[in-house]
Amino acid sequence: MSLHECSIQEIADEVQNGTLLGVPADYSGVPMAFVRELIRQGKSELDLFCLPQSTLQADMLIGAGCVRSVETAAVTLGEYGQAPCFTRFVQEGRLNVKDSTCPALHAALQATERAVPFSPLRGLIGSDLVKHRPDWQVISNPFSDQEDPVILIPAVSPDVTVIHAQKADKNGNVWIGRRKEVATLIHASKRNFVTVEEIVDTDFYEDEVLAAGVLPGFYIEAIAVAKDGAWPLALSDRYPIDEAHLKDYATRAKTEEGFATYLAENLAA
Amino acid sequence: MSLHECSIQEIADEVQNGTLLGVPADYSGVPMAFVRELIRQGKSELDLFCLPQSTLQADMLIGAGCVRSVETAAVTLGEYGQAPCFTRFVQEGRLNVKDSTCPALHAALQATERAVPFSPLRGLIGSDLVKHRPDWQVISNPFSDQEDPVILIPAVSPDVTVIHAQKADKNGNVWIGRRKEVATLIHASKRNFVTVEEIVDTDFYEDEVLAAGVLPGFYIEAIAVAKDGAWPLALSDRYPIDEAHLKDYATRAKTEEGFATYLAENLAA
Amino acid sequence: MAFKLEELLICCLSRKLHKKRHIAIGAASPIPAGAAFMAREEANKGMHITLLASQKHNHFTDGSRELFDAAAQGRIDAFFLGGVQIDGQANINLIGTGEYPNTQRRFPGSFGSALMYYVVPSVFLFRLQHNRRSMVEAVDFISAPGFSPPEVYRPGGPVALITDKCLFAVDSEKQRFRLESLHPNVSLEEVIDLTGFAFDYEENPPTTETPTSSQLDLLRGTIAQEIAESYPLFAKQTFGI
Amino acid sequence: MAFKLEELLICCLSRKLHKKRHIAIGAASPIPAGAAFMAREEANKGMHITLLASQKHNHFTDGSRELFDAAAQGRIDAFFLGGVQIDGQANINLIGTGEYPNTQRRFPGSFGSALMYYVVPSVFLFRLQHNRRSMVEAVDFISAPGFSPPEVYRPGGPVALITDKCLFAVDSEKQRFRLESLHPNVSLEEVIDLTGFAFDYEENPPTTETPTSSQLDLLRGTIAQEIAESYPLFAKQTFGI
Repeated sequence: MSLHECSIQEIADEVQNGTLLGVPADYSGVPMAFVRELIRQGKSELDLFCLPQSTLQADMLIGAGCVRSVETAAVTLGEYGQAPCFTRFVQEGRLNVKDSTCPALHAALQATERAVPFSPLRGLIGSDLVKHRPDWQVISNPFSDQEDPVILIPAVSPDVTVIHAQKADKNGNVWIGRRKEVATLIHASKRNFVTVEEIVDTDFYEDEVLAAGVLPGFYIEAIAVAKDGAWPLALSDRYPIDEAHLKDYATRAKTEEGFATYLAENLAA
Repeated sequence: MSLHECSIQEIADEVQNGTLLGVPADYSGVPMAFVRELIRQGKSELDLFCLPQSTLQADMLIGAGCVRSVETAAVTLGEYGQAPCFTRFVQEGRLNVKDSTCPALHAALQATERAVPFSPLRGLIGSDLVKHRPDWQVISNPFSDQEDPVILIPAVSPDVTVIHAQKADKNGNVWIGRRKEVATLIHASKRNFVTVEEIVDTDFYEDEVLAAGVLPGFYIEAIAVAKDGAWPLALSDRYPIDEAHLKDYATRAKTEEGFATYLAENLAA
Repeated sequence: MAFKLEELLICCLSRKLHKKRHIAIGAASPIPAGAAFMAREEANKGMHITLLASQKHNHFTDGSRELFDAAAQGRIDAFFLGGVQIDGQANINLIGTGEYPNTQRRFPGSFGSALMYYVVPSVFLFRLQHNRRSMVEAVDFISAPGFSPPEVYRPGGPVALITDKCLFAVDSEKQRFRLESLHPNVSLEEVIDLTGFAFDYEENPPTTETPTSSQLDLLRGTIAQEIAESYPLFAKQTFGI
Repeated sequence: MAFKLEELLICCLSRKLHKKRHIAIGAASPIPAGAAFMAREEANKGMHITLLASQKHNHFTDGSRELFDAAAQGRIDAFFLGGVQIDGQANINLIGTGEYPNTQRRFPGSFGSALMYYVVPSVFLFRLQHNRRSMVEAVDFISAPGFSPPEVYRPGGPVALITDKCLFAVDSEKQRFRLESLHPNVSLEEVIDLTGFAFDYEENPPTTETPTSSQLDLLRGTIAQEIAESYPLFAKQTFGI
C-alpha cells in the first residue's frame, strides 16, 4: 500500500461535468477547499448524492451553477437557517431535487457496497417521497404468507467521492474515527479522493486503537493536504465551525448578488 | 447509560435450552469461560449461529451434547486440524448442520440489523448450498429487464449473543476495535451479554480515538469480568492462543472418551 | 412561580418520557432535549439519551445509519418530529408548501422521518407556531404519514402533538387528534380557531399541568447546564445562562 | 540450484500475479501468500496484499464482511481456493465426500467460496495432493461451481489450478482445464493417471518454469521472513528459519 499525494487542483481536474459526486454530511468531514476549487474550475451539471444531507457544500455548488441535480434527505444550514441557494433554486424551478430520506440514502450505498442491485427498507410506504421516485420499487415480501409490501432501493454508485479528514499516514491510510458512514460512501464510489489536514510519518495500523478508526488506503486514489480544508465548517476535534462566517453567508447568499460577491471574495484566496 | 455487572453463571442462566446462540469468530473474542459454564450447566438443544465460523466454541458445545444445530460457514480448528467433535457428530449423523457461506451469514444479520425481512446477495446460485437451504429464495431482480436471478437471505435474529472483549468502561461500553462484525451480531441479537478481561474506571467516549472502536453499552444487558476469558483461544493484543492446549485438545477430542476426560479436567476449574 | 412557555413545554413533554429507556433527539430540538434530560433526572437515572447534534451525547459508532438501524431494531423508544405542516391525520410535511416539486416555500427536506415515524413506538410531534398555516386539513406533501394500513409494517407512530397553545393526544383507533390539555391562558375557541383540522375535545379541557417550583429549580439548574452544552443560544435566551 | 516443491509452486504462482493490485489470501495458505509477496517484490511494489490470517497484513476495519464486500465491489483482483475435491468443470467441494448431509468424510465447510469464486476476477485453485480422490470427475458437493450460465452475475471465476504435479490453465470457453505445464520430473501419463477428470493437453507439454537462483535467493531471504510472520511452521519446514 502506498501514498499517492496530489494537489486539490488535481482532484478537481478528475471531476468531469456530469459526474455523480458523493457528498458527506457535516460531521463526516466536508472538503470545502475542494468545493471552492470545483467552483473556480467552473464545473457544471454535477449530480450530488448526499449521505444523508448537506449544508454549505451543496448550497455553494448550487449557487455557483455547478449542479444539475441533488439527491438528499435535506439541504440546510442547520442553526444558521435554511440553505439560501438551495431554497432559491428550488423555488425558482432551477434545480432537480431527488428528495429522499436518510435510511434510503444509506441503503442505496449499502447495496453497492455489497454489489447487490438493491436494498430492502422498511418505512416509506405511504410517503409522497415514493410517488416521485420511479426508481424505487415496492414488492411483496416473498418470505411472508401475508400481504407485506417492502420497498426496494436500487444501488447507487457515485462516480467520485471526496471527503476531508484529519490525517493520513505515510502509507495512504486515512483516520476517520467513528463516523463510519463515510466508509460506506467510499466503498460504494468508483473513485475516491481525500483531503487531509496533515500527513503523518507513521502507519496507523501499528496501533490497534488507532486502527479501529481507519479507512484503508486501498480505496483511495490520491490524497491532498488541505490545511483547514473543512473551513468554514467544523472538523471534529480539530476546529469548530466559523460562526461569523456562516451567519454572513446565510445572509448574503439569500440574493444572487450577495452570493456573487461572497464567491468573489472567497474564491480569490 | 450504566454498567450492569453480573457473573458468568448468571449469563449462562439466561440461556435456555433451545436458544439460538450467536457465536463470534475467533478473532472477534470468543467467550470460552462462558462456554465452559454452559457445559457445566448441562444445556441442551442449543442452535448455534456462527459469524461466520467457529473453532473451539462450537466444537466443545457439540462434543458435550449441548447442540441441536449449527449454522455456519465452517467449523475447524484451523492450523490444529479438523474440529474433532463437529466432524465425528456430522459423520455419525448426530448433528444438524445448516451449511452456509460467510457472506450469507453476514447478510442474514445485516437484514435484522436494519429490521428488513431479507438481504439480497450475489454468488451462491449453482452452489449445492442453495439446494439444502429451503429458507433461502431466488427471485428475479426487479430492476433488470433481463433475466437476473438474485438470492435473498432471510433475516436471522439470535436469541442471545455472548462475546468476550478486552475491556468495558464504567458506563458499560465495550471496546471491540476494528473487528466490527461482532457489532452486527450484537445489533441483530435480541439479548446480549459480554465477558471482559477488565472493567476500567473511565468512559471510552472521553477519547475520540478510543471511541472509534466502541460497542455502545445500550446494546448490552450485562457484563461479567472473566480474566483470560477467551483462553485457550487468543485475545487480540492481549494473549496468544495456547498452542499446547489446542494440540492436546485436537488429539484427545477425536474420541468420545478422550473428549470426556478433557472435559472432566477442564470444567473442574 | 412564573415560568416561560419553553419551561412549560419541557416539563409537559418530560412527563411523557418517564418510562423510556432510550430517547433519541434530532438536530435543532432543544425542548425535546430538555424534556429528556428532565425525565432522566426525575424518573430514570439509567435512561439513555442520544442527541444527534452532540458529540458528547451521541454514542453511536457505526455512522449515522446506526440511529436508523437501532430505531428499526426497536431499541429507540421515543423520537421527536417537527413539520412545516401537520394535518388532522398526523401526516407531516417537511418539504414545503405548494405543489411539489416546484414548491412555493421550500424547506430543507424529509430527513429520516420516512423511517423513524414508522418504527419508533412513541413519536412526539412538535410545532411551536400553532396556526392555520402549520395545522392544516391536509398537508401539501406527506413526508411521512401519520397512520398506515394494516398490511404495512409499522410498529411505531405518533403519540402526541405539542404546540405553543396546547397538547394533543393521538387516538390511534380513530386516527385523529384529541385535545388533551390547553396551555395556561389559552382558550378552546382560540385553539379551534388556530387549527386547520378537526379534532376531538371535551367541553372543558383541562389545563396543561404547570411546572412546580422544584421542577423549575431543577430545570434552571442542572438541566439548563446540560441543554447549554448542545444548545447554547437556546439556553441563553431561555435560562439566561 | 536445487529447490523444493514449495519453492517451485511459489515461483510458478507468483508469475501469474505480477499485474494484480490487490491480492487476498485466506487462512492456511502459505504458498499463495509467498507467491503474492514474491510478486510484490519482483513486479509491483505498490501491490496490496491482504492475509486474512494475519493482523499485520489485514487492513480491513469493517469486520470480516469487508473482504466479501470489497471482493464484490471488484477491488480484490486475485484469490485462492482449495478443495477437498475439484472436478473437471472446476467445481469445488469444501464440505466432504459421500452423500450430503451425512457425509462419510466431513470437512470444515464452504467458507466464503460461494461468493468469492463468483466475484474475484482471478481465482487460483490449489490442491497439493494430486490424486483421483481429489481430482474427480464430478464433486460430491458443489460448494461453488466452476462456471455459471450467462444469466448469473459472475464477473469472476477460476483462471488456473495448481497441484503438486502440474499447472492447469482454465479454458473458460470450453469450461474445462488445459494442462499448461508439468512440474519437473512429472510425466503426462502420471498426471493423466492421477486425474479423475478429462482435460486438454498437448502431446509434449512444457515443463513448469523453475526458479532462478536469484529468485531462490529472494525467496529464501526477504520473502521467507515475510511468510514466517504468519506461517512460522511452514517457514521452518520449507526454509529452515
